[in-house]
Amino acid sequence: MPIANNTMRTTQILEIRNESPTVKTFVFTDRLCSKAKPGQFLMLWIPGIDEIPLSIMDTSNGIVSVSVKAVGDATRYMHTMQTGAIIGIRGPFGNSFTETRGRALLVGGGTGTAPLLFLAKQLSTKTDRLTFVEGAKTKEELLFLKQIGKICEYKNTITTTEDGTAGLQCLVTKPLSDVLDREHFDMIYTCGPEVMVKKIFEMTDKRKLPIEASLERLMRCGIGLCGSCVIGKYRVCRDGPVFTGAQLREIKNELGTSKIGIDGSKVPI
Amino acid sequence: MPIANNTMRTTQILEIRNESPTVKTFVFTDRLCSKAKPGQFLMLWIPGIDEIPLSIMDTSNGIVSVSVKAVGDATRYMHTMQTGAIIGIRGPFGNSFTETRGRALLVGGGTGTAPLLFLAKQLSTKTDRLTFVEGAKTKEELLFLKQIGKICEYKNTITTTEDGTAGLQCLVTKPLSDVLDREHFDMIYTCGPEVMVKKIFEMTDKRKLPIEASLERLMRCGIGLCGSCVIGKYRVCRDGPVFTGAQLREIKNELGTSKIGIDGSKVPI
Amino acid sequence: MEQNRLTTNIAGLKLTNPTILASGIMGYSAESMDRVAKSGAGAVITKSVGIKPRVGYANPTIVQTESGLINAMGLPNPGIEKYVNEIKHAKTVLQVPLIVSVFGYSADEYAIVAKKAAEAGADAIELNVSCPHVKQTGAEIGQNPNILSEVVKKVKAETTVPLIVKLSPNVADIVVFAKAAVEAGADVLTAVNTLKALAIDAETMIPILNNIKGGLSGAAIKPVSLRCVYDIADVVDVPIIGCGGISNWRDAVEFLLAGASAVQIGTAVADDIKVFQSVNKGLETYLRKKRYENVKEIVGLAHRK
Amino acid sequence: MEQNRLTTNIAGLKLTNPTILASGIMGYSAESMDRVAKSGAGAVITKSVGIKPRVGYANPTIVQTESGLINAMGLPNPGIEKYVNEIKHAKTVLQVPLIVSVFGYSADEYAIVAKKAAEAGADAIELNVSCPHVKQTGAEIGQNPNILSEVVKKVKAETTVPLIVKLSPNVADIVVFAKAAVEAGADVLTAVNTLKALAIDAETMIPILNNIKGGLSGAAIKPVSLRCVYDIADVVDVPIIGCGGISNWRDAVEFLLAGASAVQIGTAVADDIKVFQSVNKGLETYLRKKRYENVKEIVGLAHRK
Ligand SMILES: Cc1cc2nc3c(=O)[nH]c(=O)nc-3n(C[C@H](O)[C@H](O)[C@H](O)COP(=O)(O)OP(=O)(O)OC[C@H]3O[C@@H](n4cnc5c(N)ncnc54)[C@H](O)[C@@H]3O)c2cc1C
Ligand SMILES: Cc1cc2nc3c(=O)[nH]c(=O)nc-3n(C[C@H](O)[C@H](O)[C@H](O)COP(=O)(O)OP(=O)(O)OC[C@H]3O[C@@H](n4cnc5c(N)ncnc54)[C@H](O)[C@@H]3O)c2cc1C
Ligand SMILES: Cc1cc2nc3c(=O)[nH]c(=O)nc-3n(C[C@H](O)[C@H](O)[C@H](O)COP(=O)(O)O)c2cc1C
Ligand SMILES: Cc1cc2nc3c(=O)[nH]c(=O)nc-3n(C[C@H](O)[C@H](O)[C@H](O)COP(=O)(O)O)c2cc1C
Ligand code: FES
Ligand code: FES
Repeated sequence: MPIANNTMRTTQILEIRNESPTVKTFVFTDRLCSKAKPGQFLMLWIPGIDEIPLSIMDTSNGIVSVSVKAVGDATRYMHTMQTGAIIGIRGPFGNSFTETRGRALLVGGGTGTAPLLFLAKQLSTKTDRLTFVEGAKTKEELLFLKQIGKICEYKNTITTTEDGTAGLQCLVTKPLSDVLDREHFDMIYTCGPEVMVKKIFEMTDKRKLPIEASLERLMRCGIGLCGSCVIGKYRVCRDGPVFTGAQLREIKNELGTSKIGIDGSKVPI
Repeated sequence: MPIANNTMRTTQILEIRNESPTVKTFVFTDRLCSKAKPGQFLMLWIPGIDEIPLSIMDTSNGIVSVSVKAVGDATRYMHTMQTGAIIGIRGPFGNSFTETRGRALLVGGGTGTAPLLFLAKQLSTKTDRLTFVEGAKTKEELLFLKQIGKICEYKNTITTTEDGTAGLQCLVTKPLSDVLDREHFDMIYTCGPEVMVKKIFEMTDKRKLPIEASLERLMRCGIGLCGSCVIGKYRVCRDGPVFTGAQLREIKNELGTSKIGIDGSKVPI
Repeated sequence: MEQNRLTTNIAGLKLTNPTILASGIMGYSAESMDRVAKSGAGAVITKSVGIKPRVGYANPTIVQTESGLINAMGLPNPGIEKYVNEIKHAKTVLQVPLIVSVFGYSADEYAIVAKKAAEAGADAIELNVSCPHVKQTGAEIGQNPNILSEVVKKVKAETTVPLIVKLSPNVADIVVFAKAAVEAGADVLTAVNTLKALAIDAETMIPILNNIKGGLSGAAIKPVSLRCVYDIADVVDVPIIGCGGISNWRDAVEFLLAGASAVQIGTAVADDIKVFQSVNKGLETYLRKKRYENVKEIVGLAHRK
Repeated sequence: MEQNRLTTNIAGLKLTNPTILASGIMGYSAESMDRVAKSGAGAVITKSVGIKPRVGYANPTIVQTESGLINAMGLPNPGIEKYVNEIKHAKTVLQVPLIVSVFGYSADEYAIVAKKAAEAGADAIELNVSCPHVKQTGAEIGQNPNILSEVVKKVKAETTVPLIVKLSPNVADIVVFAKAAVEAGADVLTAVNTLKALAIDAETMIPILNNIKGGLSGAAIKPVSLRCVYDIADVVDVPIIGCGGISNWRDAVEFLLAGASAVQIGTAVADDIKVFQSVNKGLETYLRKKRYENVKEIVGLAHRK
C-alpha cells in the first residue's frame, strides 16, 4: 500500500484494562490496523503530546488492542487517559513474524510479550506445540499469563522473575538453555529488552536454530524515511521490526550494543 | 473516476484513413478511451499546436478511432500528420447516448455522423430497426455511407446533399418531416451543426417524440471547470455532450442561437 | 434550525453557508453560477474580469497532475463593458451574493473595472492580484506589497461594497502581503490562488501547457494553502476566506479551524458539482456533534494553545 | 554499455547514474547510506549536519497527506564534531560520492561545518539554506539573497570540494536566489527543498505536527519543483539537481528535460527503497528508445523552441 493511503485517522479509546501496575491495554476501532499481522506495529498519536510506536497486541473485527508500559512522558500520559479520549493512528507498519508449523518457542520480556501473545493466538491452530517463556522483574509484571496459559497449556509455559515472586528466580535466558538443549523447535520467536534478545540470538545461533526477533528503536516517521530507527543497514520500522537469524548476524555488532540516539548519533544501549 | 486518474497520456497514430476530401480518421491505442460509450468524447493534444475535443467514432480492444474535419489551424495540422506521430489523449469525458430498444432514428450532419456511427454499431443488435438520415454539402462529404448501409440496411438509409450530387437535393431536415409523420420511433438521436440540431429538436418537440442530441461548444478544460462550454445551466463537457429533449427545452433560447465565445462573452452562433 | 448553524457573515456579506464558488470555475454566465448556487454554494465568484476582452491562451490550458491540476487559461474574459450585462442579469437570477473577481494591469484599471462591477450590482469585489501565469498582473502586483497596497487603495476609494483581496502563495512571506492589503483597506482576504507550476511531457519533450507555466490547484496544494490561512490569521483581524484544495467537509473544517471564516471551492467541482452540498452537510453534522451552535464559533480554534 | 548511458558528471563529481539520495532520508549512518547506494543511487547525501548536536522536535514529526508528506523533524543531528567519524567511516564503505549536507545559523557556522565535513572526506557539500520549519536557518537565510550570498562566499572560501546550494521554493522568484548563489560561488544548485505547509486534525482541532508547521514533499509538489528547475535553467549555467516529488523514471526524465543534470529522491523511498534502480532502468530504456547515447544529451531539451 502506498504511504499516501495510510494517513493518520482519529479514533476513540473504547476500553482500558490494567494488565500490571505499569502496563495498561488500550482498545479502539481501526479498520486498517485490525487487519495487521502479528509483529506489525502502529504509530499512536496522543494529541498535543507525542506519537509513539506500539506493537499490535490483538485484533478482531475492526477492533485493535495495544499494551503500553508507562516509561516516560508519553506513555505515562497515556496511563492517565480515559475511555472516550481521542487518539490518532497510522499503520499497520513493518513486517510480521512468519508462520510456522511443528513446534514453536516464544520468549517474551516485558511488553515484548504483547506481539508474542498475538502471534501465539495465530499459531495455536497451526503448530503442534507452543512453548512460551516469559520473564519479568516481579510476579505482578508478568503479563498476559492467563491468556498465554490458555493458548499454550500451562505445562508449556515457563515464567521467571528476578525477585522470585513467581516462577523461577532468574533471567528468562536461564531456563531457555535447558529447553533448547532438551527439545527440538522449528522456530524460536522473541521480543523484549534488546540485551535479552541479543542473548537469545546468541543461544540459537550457536545451536543453529531458526529465530525471529522483534526489535525496538527510536522511531519518528515509521515509514522508512528519516533514518532514526536504523540498525546496521536495516530500518526497524520498514525492514523490521522482525528480523531473521541471518539478519541478526549481519547486525550483531550493533544488537544490544548501540543505537541511533535522538540526535542521530550512535549511542550505547 | 476522479479527474486525477484521467491524466493525459501519449500514444502513436497507428493508421490514418481518408473519409472525404475534408475528413480523415485517426486510429490509435488508448486503454481508457477504448472503453468509451457512444457519445463520449476525448481531448486530443496535438503537441505544440492545440488540444481539441473529438467524438469517439469507434473502439475495439484498446483501439480508438476519431474522425476529424479540417476546419481550422488544429484540424488542418492534424491532416498533415503521419502515422507514428505522437498525440496526447485525455478522456473519455462526458455522458453518452442512452441505449434504446424498438425503433431508432439517427440523424447526422457532417462529422456529427461519427458518434452516431459508433452508436448505430452498439444499437444494431438491440433494436428492431435503425433508420439513418445523413446530410452533407456534396456527395463526397457524405461520411461512412458504406458502414452505415451495412448496419442499417440501405433501405433504411436516407441521404441528402445540398448540391444534389447524391441522395435527395435538400437539407437533412426535409425528408425527416415525412419520416417522422410516417413512422413510429422509440428514440431519435442526432448530432451535427447546431442549427440542424435545433430544427430537429423543434420537429420532435412538436410531435412529442423522445430525442437525444449531442452538442458542440468551445472546450478548454473538458472536465467541467472552466465554463467555456456552458449552454444555459449545463456544461456540454460534463453534463453533456448528449442532452435529452427535456434539457434541450430548458436551453432552447441558446440552442442554435448563442454560445460562450473565446473571451467568455455570449456570441451568436 | 439546521441551516442556522451554517449561516455566517463576511464583512457584511450574509451567507447561508460558508462555501463559495472560486473564481474561474463555471463563472461566466449567470445560469451557470446559479446552478452552482443551487448546488449549495453560499456565494459565487465570477471569472476574473478585466478592462478589455481577452481570449486567453490556446489549448492545452489545463493539465491534470497527481491529485492536482495545472491551469493556464490566460484569463479569457469578455471585458467589463460587456460583462456588466451579465452581472445585471446574474443579480436578477441569483439568490446568493454575487462576488465579481477583478484583475488589471494597473491600479487604475483595477479601480475602473471594480467600480463598474459594483455599479452593475456586484455584492462584493474580489481582487485577483495573484494569477501566476499572466504577466504583469499576477507576478508584478501580487508579489510586490507596495503595488498591492496602491491597487487596494485605489479600488477602495472607488467602491463601497466589501473588498476582498485574493493573495498569492508564491511569495516568501504571505503575512507581509496580508498586512499590506488590510492596511490599504481590504475588508476580507482570500488565501490563496494557485502555485506556479509546470508540466512536461517526456515523450514529446515539451511543456504541455500552451503557456508553458500555469497554476497548481486541487488537493495537492491543500497543506500549503492551509498554512497560508493559519499564518495570516495570526496577524490580521479581517475575515479570511480559505481556498486551495478543499474537496470535502473535513478540509473545510480544517480551514475554519486555521482561521478562515468561509471557504472557496474550485477544482473539486470537476469531480462533483454537488461538493458544496456535501461539504455543508458534513460541516453541519460536525458542528452538531461537537455541540457548536454556529460555524463562526470554530473559526481559528486551531490557534488555541 | 548499459551503464555508460547513465554516467554523468556534476561539477567534477563522477556519477554512475543521475539519481541521488536526498538529504534527511536514511542519511545518518554509513551502513544505511550504503544500502541506498547499493539500491542504485549514484550518490548519497547525509542528513543536514550543524555545528552542535540537535535533538529535533518531538513527534509527530511527519504527517502523510494526499500524495505528499509534511515533515518537521527539526534537523536532529549529532553535530559535526561527532559526525566527522561517521563521514570517515562512510568513505571507507561507500562506492559512490558522499555529499554532506550542512546547515547553520550564520555564515561562519556554515563555513566551519562545511570545512570539517570536507576535511573528513566529503566529496561535495550541499548547503541546506532552505529548511522551512527551523527558525533562523531556513527562512532567514534561504529567503534573503544577500545573506545567502554571504553564506555561500564564506563556505566557498573555506572548502575546495564542489559546492551545492539547495534552494527554497518558498520565495517569490527563485531565479533571484539561483543567481545570487551562483555569483557567490555555488558550483551546483539543488532545486528544491520542501514547501511550507500545515496539517490540522478536525477531530482534536489542533495542528498535528509537534512543530505546527512543516515542509511538504512528495508527488504533490512535483509540478512546483519542476517549474523551479525550468526557471533556474533559463538563467544559470551551473548544473542543477532536481528535487521534489520524483518517484519514477518519467518524473526523472521531466526534470532532466527541464534542465536538471541529476535528480534527488526522498519521499519516494518510503514506498520503495529500490526506486533508484527502477528510475535508472526506465531512464536507460527511454534513452535507448530515443537513441541518445548519454543522459547528458537530454538535459534542458524542454527549453527548445
Ligand atoms: C516497533 C516498536 C514497538 C513497540 N511496542 C511497544 C508496546 O507494545 N508497548 C510498549 O509499552 N512499548 C512499546 N514500544 C516502546 C514505546 O514506543 C516507548 O516505550 C515509548 O515510545 C516511550 O515513550 P515515552 O515518551 O513514554 O518515553 P520517553 O520519555 O521517550 O523515554 C522513557 C524511557 O524509555 C526509553 N525508550 C523510549 N523509546 C524507546 C523505544 N522505542 N524502545 C525502548 N526504549 C525506549 C527511553 O530511552 C527512556 O529510557 C515499542 C517500540 C517500538 C519501536
Ligand atoms: C464534444 C465535441 C465533439 C467534437 N467532435 C468532433 C469530431 O468528431 N470531429 C471533428 O472534426 N470535430 C469535432 N468537434 C469539433 C472540433 O473540436 C473543432 O472542429 C476543432 O476544435 C476546431 O479546431 P481548429 O483549430 O481546427 O479550428 P479553429 O481555428 O479553432 O476554428 C475553425 C472554425 O471552426 C469553428 N469551431 C471551432 N471549434 C468548434 C466547435 N467546438 N464546434 C463547432 N465549431 C467549432 C470555429 O468557430 C471556426 O469557424 C467536436 C467538438 C466538441 C465540442
Ligand atoms: C480552471 C481554473 C481557472 C481559474 N481562473 C481563475 C480566475 O480567473 N481568477 C482567480 O482569481 N482565480 C482563478 N483560479 C484559481 C481558483 O480560483 C482557486 O484559487 C484555485 O484553483 C485554488 O482552489 P482549488 O484548489 O479549490 O481549485 C482558477 C482555477 C482554475 C482551476
Ligand atoms: C523526513 C524528511 C527529512 C528531511 N530532512 C532534510 C534535511 O535534513 N536537509 C535537507 O536539506 N532536506 C531535508 N528534507 C528535504 C528533502 O531532502 C527533499 O528536498 C524534499 O523532501 C523534496 O524531495 P522529495 O519529494 O523527493 O522528498 C527532508 C525531507 C523529508 C521528507
Ligand atoms: S522511523 Fe523513520 S526510518 Fe524508521
Ligand atoms: S470545457 Fe471547461 S467546463 Fe466544459
